Amino acid sequence: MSATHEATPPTSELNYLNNGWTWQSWLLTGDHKRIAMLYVISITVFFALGGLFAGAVRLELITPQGDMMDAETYNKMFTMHGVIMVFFFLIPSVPATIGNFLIPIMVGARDLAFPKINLLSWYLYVIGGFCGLYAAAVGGVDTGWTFYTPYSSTYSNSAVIATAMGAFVAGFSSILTGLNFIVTIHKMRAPGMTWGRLPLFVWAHYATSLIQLLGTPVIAITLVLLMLERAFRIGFFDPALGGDPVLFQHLFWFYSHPAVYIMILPGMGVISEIITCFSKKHVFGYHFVAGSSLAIAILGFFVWGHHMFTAGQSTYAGMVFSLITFAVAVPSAVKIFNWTATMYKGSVSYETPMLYAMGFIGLFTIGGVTGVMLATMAIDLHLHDTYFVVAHFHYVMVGGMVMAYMGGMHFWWPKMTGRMYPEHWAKLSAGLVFIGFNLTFFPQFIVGYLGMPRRYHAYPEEFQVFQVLSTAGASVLGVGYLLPLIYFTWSIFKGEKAPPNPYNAKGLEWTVPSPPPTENFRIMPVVNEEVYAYAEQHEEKALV
Amino acid sequence: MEHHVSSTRLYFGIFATLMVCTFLTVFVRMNLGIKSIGIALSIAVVKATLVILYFMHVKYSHVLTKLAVWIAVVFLGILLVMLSMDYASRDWQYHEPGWEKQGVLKN
Amino acid sequence: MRISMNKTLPLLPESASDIAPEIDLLMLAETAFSIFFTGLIFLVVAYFAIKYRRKSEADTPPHIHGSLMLELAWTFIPFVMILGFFVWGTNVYFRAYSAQPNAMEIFVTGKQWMWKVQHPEGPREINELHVPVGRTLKFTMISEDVLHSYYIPAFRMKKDVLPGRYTYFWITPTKVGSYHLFCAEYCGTQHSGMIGTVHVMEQSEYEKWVSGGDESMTARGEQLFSQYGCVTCHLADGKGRGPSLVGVYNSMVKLQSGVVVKADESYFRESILNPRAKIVEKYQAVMPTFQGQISEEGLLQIIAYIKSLEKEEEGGTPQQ
Amino acid sequence: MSEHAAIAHHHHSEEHVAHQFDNALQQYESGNLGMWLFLLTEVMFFGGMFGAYTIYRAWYPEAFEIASSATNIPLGAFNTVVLIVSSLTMALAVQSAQLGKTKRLVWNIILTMVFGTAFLVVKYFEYSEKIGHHHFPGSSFVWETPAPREVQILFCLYFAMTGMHALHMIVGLGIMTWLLVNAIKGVYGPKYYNPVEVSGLYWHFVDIVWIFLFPMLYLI
Repeated sequence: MSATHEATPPTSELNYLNNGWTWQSWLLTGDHKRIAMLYVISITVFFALGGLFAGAVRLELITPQGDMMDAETYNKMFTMHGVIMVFFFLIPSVPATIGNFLIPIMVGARDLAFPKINLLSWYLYVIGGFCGLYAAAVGGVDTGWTFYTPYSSTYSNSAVIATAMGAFVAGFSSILTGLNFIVTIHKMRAPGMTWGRLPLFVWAHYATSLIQLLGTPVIAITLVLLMLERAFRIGFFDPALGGDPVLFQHLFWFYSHPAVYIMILPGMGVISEIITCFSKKHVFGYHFVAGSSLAIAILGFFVWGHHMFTAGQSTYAGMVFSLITFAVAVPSAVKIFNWTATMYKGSVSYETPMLYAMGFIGLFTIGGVTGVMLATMAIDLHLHDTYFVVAHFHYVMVGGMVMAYMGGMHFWWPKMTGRMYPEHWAKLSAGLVFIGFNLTFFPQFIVGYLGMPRRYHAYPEEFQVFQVLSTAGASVLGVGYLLPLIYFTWSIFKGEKAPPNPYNAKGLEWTVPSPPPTENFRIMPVVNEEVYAYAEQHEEKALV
Repeated sequence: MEHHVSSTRLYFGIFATLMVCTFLTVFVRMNLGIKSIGIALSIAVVKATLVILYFMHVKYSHVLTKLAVWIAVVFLGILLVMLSMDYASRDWQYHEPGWEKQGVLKN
Repeated sequence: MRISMNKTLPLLPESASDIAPEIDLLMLAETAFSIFFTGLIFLVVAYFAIKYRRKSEADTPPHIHGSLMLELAWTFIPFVMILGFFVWGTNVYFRAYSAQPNAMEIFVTGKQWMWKVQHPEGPREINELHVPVGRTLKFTMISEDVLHSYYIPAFRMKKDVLPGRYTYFWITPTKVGSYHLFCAEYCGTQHSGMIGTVHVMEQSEYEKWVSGGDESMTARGEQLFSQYGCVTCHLADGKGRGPSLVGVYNSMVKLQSGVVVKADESYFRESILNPRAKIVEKYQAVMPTFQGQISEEGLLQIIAYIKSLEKEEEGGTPQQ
Repeated sequence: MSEHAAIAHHHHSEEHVAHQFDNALQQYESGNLGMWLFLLTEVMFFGGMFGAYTIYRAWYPEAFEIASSATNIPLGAFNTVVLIVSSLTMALAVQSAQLGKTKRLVWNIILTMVFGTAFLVVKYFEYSEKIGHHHFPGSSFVWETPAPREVQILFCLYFAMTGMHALHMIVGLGIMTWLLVNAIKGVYGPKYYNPVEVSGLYWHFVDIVWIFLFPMLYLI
């Protein structure tokens, strides 16, 4: 089916991993694949750290009295959990790792358009991460990841500036990654790789990159103004200085709502790839799945005010935001319907990535429909800032994005490392994650509707049963996440050698060796078949 | 590479127009004493457009570049308009029914 | 103090206000809608996964590109359905946040980490709220420091309490009992301690409670009004250096700039703290600022007094 | 993928073409698009402050009018002229590179830097004047006539916006220095002038920001 196959070099030849062993060859590399691996390592560290903070929060909430740690420590724990998970794990998660690794290969290029800028993004991410760690080391920060003023700018006695600086610097890392992707996708596609032949993973990243470019600078300047207000009392948001605290919320959510789509769109791209591969079928409604990514990215900029229905925002503005929020639910639903339809008359097999993908569909659907509830202004009156909201966005972020990230890591692990992971352990961990996740977060929907506010260190006794269930689930979830860490590490050294295309999947990345050579292709590819041409593959086989 | 090279004359022509615009906007404010947001910002928009079209060569550029400029304008517009929407309509809902009939009180 | 709990259905909080059943009904409808769609997706995925499971590596699934009719159907049908929820939900929300006539007033001041309430009749309370059943209440709220949010789950109602600006909501309690009061907007270390109890009482009991003999807000406001010397300029006959305040509340005031504004609570607050922001037509900007001199509670008392000036004049000839 | 697979066409022999690109045209277009996307983010970066300005201007119209009369219009106008001249020399620098006139390129870069520096020097005097009058917001802020808090908000915006703009100018001067060194070495010519052009785009963008800041902070 492909001429590049014939040119596949023997595995003994150089690939991106064994091409140089020095520190410099990694830390000064321009190779997108090596940078992706640097990201994999660094975001895993932050994921573990964020997970530890979450663990502390969950342990504290077993009892209603707030007796494990004092209120200030608890507030710092959930703040650090939020800051680290949002800015240092979720936002870079899929784009900077799997996206970085695959986008040039998927479009048929030797590298991203600007390899040095790609490396710079990683360094910015690391510097931002160190700012965050510094903040944690000097006593932590207790503003909540949302940094609402005037608490953050005037009243808090914690390391607000260091944390905001961390998020600010990491923001530029995100901008530069998005910039690199858009230029690469526009200008560096292989001959024959038309827009209609781009994998949906690439489409999803294109939409994500647009948000990164247009949204991130707004939070960057907002954080700068916040830091100025805190450091020099240059007033922008504090009413004591003549400012409006609601303006901060507007500017914050102008980025941070679209940022939710930065977190979920790449995951949707991963799911599209996995479902088509393990159903052996062309994605149902390719153009609609691709278009819905763009629709989400653009509509996503019109909905930020739904975080402020009870914040003293005008009810009329709220009405507009609510309406568009309902509208943005539609393209997400379109994706779910199309994925489901892709399985129709397919040949479905249940390897680990597919388990994660099916888990994603279920959990993301729940996250989506509860989002529709919260978009309803009257219901938000009751549910805003309760555990219902916490459960909702964890269903989207963890049930959606983390499931997709895990699914994607399993799917492309053989490609990235040249080794197979142990399938039985992986299936076990996928099951644990699914069960543990639901046990952790489903009770929070109920306790939220009962009226328990979020960010509460101590709480009325009648909510305890739900919090205990949640903590129990979190421990299962924790085991589910630890297992892959262990068997992935094991597989690098002891795993079975992976063939170039272990799943008989379509796409340029499966035509190159595992792991790919430094410049990805020995012979630059020319694309002359449709995307996801699984049926053609079989016709070809039949002819042979 | 075949790329458009603008003539020196064109550059100086644009420069002269920009200067005239700057003079005009200052003249209106300082000599005529008119503080007008409309006039000042309209002149600024004209100047910015000239710089974008000619100094930044957008007039002779790829459609993608033109698209990028429009995206910048549109998304800046989204930010400003949707933001103002809240502030403009904030107090509408707090008026008790029938208050407007009470009329203007003369002190 | 025992908090009233919903015993028949422990998954729903107690429902004790006029909008609570409406929000519950809306929630019920959306839950049904959600279960239908989620269930549909789950079932179809499970069915396809089993029916079309891979039987051999040589399976040859057909090449299906998609279907325009299906795409249009599952784009527009869900959209129209959720539009219904939008209209319904927005309707209820507007009623909850819009002004209601003849409401009894409650003044709330939030500060780290307590809720202070003043009743016009005089009683003041901290982290508690006593209200009569069946009366429409108007909450006027302000914060002394950071953002807070006044949240009564049994009423299905919350509204952020901001520094520097009044926020309001209107609600009618419908059931006697004691309910949780929470701060829902994160406000610092003891955020989870900024809680209290709302006591909804029978009208007669409430009247007994409220006539505790404390001085009324209006009376306190009147004292402040003379203590800060407001009375020397704001003469009732309008001949003072400042405009008369009799009957001004809820009227339209013409400013020097020609703009006409509504004299509501926010207007009075701004005029006390930043007198030069809005100068009434035909008056000079001579009033000093009282920024930082009067507490938020004191401001509410003065405003209550100014509002009462209107009521006293009702029936009589308005002084102009 | 294809029986007619393309032959690898690395144009490593072609000067200045980085390894990931097929040819100079692809590199040129990528660089150009990259800079335009970066400017897109810059627009939104300043956009946040423009949003704050819009809101507070609508909230405190009188205070803003009083405060803007404290800004020095002649100095602001002078700086506007200086920046427009520097934009002209920058445009001429790009043209010189396109035409391969290295000497003219070097001189235009130098002129651009001179005018850019002049802008910053004037800005320095404006800042010291304001700080001398205690118009820098914060604890040292003094405003005699009415509504100091509201007036202070304008000065907060003034210093944040012009400060952020000045920071961009300083970065621009850094880029110009790098361009100058390469231009003297004779790196740029009709076949390779992309760095000059994209640096020019950045420089013009900073100019455009000032074109809006001038009326917003000085004139109205």
